[in-house]
Amino acid sequence: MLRITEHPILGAPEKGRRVEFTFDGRTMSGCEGEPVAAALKAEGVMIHRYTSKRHEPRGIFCAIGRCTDCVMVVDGVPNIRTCVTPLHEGMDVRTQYGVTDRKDFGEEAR
Amino acid sequence: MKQKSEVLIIGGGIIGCATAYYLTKKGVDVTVLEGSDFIGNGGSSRNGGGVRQSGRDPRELPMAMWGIRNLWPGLSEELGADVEYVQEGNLRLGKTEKHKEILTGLTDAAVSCGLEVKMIDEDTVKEINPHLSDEVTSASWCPTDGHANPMAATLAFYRKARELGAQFYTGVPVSELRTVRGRVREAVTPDGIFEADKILVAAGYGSRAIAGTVGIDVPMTERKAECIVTEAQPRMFEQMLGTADADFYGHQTAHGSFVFGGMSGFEAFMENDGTTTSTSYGASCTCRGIMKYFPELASAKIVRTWAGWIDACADGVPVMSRVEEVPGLYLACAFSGHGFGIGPAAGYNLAELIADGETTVDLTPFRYDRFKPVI
Amino acid sequence: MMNDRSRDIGPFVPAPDDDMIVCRCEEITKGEIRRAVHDGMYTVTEIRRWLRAGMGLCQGQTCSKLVKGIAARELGISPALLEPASSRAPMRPTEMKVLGREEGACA
Amino acid sequence: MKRYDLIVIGAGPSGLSAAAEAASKGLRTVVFDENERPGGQLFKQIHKFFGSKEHKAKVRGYNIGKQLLQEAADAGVDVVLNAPVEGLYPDHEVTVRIGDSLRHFKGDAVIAATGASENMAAFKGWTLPGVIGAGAAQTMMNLHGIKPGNKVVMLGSGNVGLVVSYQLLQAGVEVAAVVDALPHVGGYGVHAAKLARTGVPFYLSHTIVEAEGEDRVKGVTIAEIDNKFNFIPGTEKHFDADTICVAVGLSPMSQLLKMAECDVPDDPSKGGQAPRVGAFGETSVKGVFAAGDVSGIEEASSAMIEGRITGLAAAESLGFITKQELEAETAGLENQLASLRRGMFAPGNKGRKITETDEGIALSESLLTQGYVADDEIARFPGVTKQRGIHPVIECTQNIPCNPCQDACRKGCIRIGKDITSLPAVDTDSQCVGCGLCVAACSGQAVFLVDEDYEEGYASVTLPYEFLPLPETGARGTALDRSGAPVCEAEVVEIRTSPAFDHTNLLTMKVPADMAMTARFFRNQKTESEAC
Repeated sequence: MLRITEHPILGAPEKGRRVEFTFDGRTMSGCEGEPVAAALKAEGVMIHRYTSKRHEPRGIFCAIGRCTDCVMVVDGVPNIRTCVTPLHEGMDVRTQYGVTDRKDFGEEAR
Repeated sequence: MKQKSEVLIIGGGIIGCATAYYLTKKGVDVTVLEGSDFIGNGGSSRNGGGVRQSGRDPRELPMAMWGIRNLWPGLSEELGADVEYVQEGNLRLGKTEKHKEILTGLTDAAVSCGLEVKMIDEDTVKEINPHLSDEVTSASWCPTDGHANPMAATLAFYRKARELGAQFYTGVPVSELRTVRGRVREAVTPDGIFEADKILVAAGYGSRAIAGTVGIDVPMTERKAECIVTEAQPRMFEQMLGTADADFYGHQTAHGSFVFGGMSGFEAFMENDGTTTSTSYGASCTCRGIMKYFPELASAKIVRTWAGWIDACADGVPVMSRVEEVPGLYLACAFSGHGFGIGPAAGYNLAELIADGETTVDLTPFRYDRFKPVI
Repeated sequence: MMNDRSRDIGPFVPAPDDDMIVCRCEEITKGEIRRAVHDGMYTVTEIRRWLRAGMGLCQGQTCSKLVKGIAARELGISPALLEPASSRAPMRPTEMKVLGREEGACA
Repeated sequence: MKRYDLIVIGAGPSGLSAAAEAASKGLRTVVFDENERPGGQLFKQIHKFFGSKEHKAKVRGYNIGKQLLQEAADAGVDVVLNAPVEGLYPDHEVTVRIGDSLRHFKGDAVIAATGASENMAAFKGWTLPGVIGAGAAQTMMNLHGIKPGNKVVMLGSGNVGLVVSYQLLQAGVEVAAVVDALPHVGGYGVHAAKLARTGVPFYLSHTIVEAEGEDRVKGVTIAEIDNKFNFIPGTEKHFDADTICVAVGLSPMSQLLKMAECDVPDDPSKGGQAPRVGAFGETSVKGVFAAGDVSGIEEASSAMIEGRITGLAAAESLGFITKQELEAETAGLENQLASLRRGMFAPGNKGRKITETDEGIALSESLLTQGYVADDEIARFPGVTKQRGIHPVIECTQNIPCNPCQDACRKGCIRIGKDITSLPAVDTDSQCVGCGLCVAACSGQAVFLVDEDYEEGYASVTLPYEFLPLPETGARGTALDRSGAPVCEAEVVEIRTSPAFDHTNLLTMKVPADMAMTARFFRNQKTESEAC
């Protein structure tokens, strides 16, 4: 369990209401308004994308929207920086392969 | 530093690097001086990557056609580096009747020069590029056009020329040319004088001041041009694009990103402030232009913008010429914003001109002394 | 000194960590960067243009110091002598629709 | 195009300070920040700050952020959040993303207070999910309430690495090791010591060989390095871990200033490319100023003062105050800044190896290489005295700019003197009443109360305790020494909490008398990882 319920300095984190979203089609839940990446982390999801060239996994790295390692396909749009994108009810979050959500890395589309 | 060579090239852009490559390949001893700290730092690394024949001035067309037939297809292999050349055609798009007229005019002129290019209707345009918006009603289509990666191509010429023994010095601006006994012989720099039997000035707009030191003037001016690049996107299309309205041009790169250029209308009124920083509004103008043609790119993110300075010639075509009145001097400048696509061909023919005196493509239309008052 | 592009920097010697990614966005390895230096790319700007190192989504925010360090070591000079690549707008990746929706624009 | 007298880019400590100061002089001022919350890094900083009262010492970072924001609001500053500045152009024009559009603003003056970005270290496997920046760990746990992992190896022993390691412990994350390629701990010794005594081991002259795992971090191998940074074969050590945090320094985030054609040379003493600035923060481009980390990596305390100076300078440049007023008002600030820039961690001492304190006392070698002061070294420092009855023991052994302990003691037991970087000395003539205010006030958690005469055969040790769950009075457990090694049984005899302590609880444990100068941490019997 990675969610902090009570912190010695900060107390209980202030969080939005619980909402459902999907990750690669699986229903998950998180707190409204928290970064999508935080919700995924709390659900144990580490891999956000596979890279274009080497097809290697990547996850959260900077958590502040700079490095863009955590990009995913969100509601059909690729390259969404999940660490700075607030979670909403019903979001469709998908692992990004290269620049698409297709495990063939969009090769067929070439 | 090697201060003496057979040929001295001033300018390390694609023209200078390509000429250096083809000269060294012929066994000529070449030195290249680049004023900035970087190879290919001017228009060579700032353009939209078009390798086009269509839309060109008829005087320039033979050179463009020759280069696309003879050099571009084998260039990656020849230089041992992927220059990302793609020959999937060029669409020049129109949205209005007026645009259609402009496109038809350009097409007719090119056809009369023997280029395979034609006007196509709305449906055919959509067949070639289904992502275009319904606003597009006509286009010219040249299937043998394409695009390449300007930075990779310029640096590949540099790398290969360097490998073959050409000497390159960056950060060495030439302030003056000097003649010795009636022939151009010396180039003055902060690092001393470089000597050569023949000197090619290929320094973009900077060529004007340099040639001016031996009394030669090329009527050209500087115009700012801006580009934008997106993050990598899923593959959409392979063609090179332009428009009748000149509101944008560009293509999707091998990397997946889109490189687009565009205009805001203020380009002719900017003074060169010595920077290549884009304006605060240029990218926005280009984005608006693109989205009218490609609504689905609205969510594509721009990661970078930049600007460059075009050496715009009085009559819109380059100068590639021997300067008879200053023996030993050669000029290659004023490429007017469309030098990249003909860069390899220009380099090839300039090398011939300098080394052999004869060229494969007729360079007469590009003579330095062609400019005459119109009134 | 950096300006002489034929300056002898010795041969390219393969290293065990050449396969290590340095530019995370564009997946450029240490070996590719070292190789590029030996190919005459003596500046960070040229390495960037040649390999795309630092040209990805983060625009070099993560790797620029690393690339500089590797290139400097290969060239046998202090990293401080290597000019870093230029900085360009926009500072953060920005959608076309946002850039295009501009206050005071004609359209 | 909307025009302001002053545009400040970045709502961190320097930006907010600059804006508040300028607005108080009458400048119409706006602050743009790309983040959802103002305060820059302050809002992730849950530790108490060093310094003196004027520098908001012993106030936790996020509270300083709130105070600054209030001050800016009171002065009439517009603070616009979620507003990344995308470009800084000629004529002081900035483009800002606000909502889903791009907006243009002009300022008669512009202050860039854009802060810093994290440096990275590349090693085999560093792209695996689970390798993160230390800032990312801080963001996740302190802003979003999510632990970055369950077991972390920290690379980097500078203040960021040390502070974030401690925060990880506070969030309930296990820290398996702190690793640094340098031969000495880079950050404040007190930050290292508070980690070490909880049992976190330090590996100096070590670095990461490999992040292990197929598709996420499963473990880490480190090894010792020689002085040429080559691994020494046979020195490899393995740790199971799901997270590797990288804290290898910061670089000024000067991209906007570079774009604006300011002169931005590479200056290793400033942490990277920092703008060349004049005495009051003006860059080489007229009307464009820089303050805080972007003009050279320092502490938030310095950034706040720099911000104020720059805000005043902007006011002067636009005729809101006179040159004389500027000089008069900045003189005091310059003095404060100078006092913060003294001591062994002063910018001028960067990279220098210091072997003794200003007082001429040999530094603890053990602190620099192991993270804690060895038992046989501690007695030589002036805060450590032997007295009858209860008294403070101040294990503050380096010259750092900080003095709240002196202010905290109403009985005059603690003396630092005029020079804020002097080591605190305990006055054996004064009468300690055991109030514990000094324990709670010490930002470095280096003050303990020791009573060797607590009970027959037993001593009491009072220590600062910022973990959950808070043990109850009567709880039995193990006392750990400065290195984190268990040394004896201990019983909690008192827990004191108070709003005045600001979440630093005082835990008093009873230990055998001979452990009075050894036992420095308490571990509950039943819980291995306390905060779950």
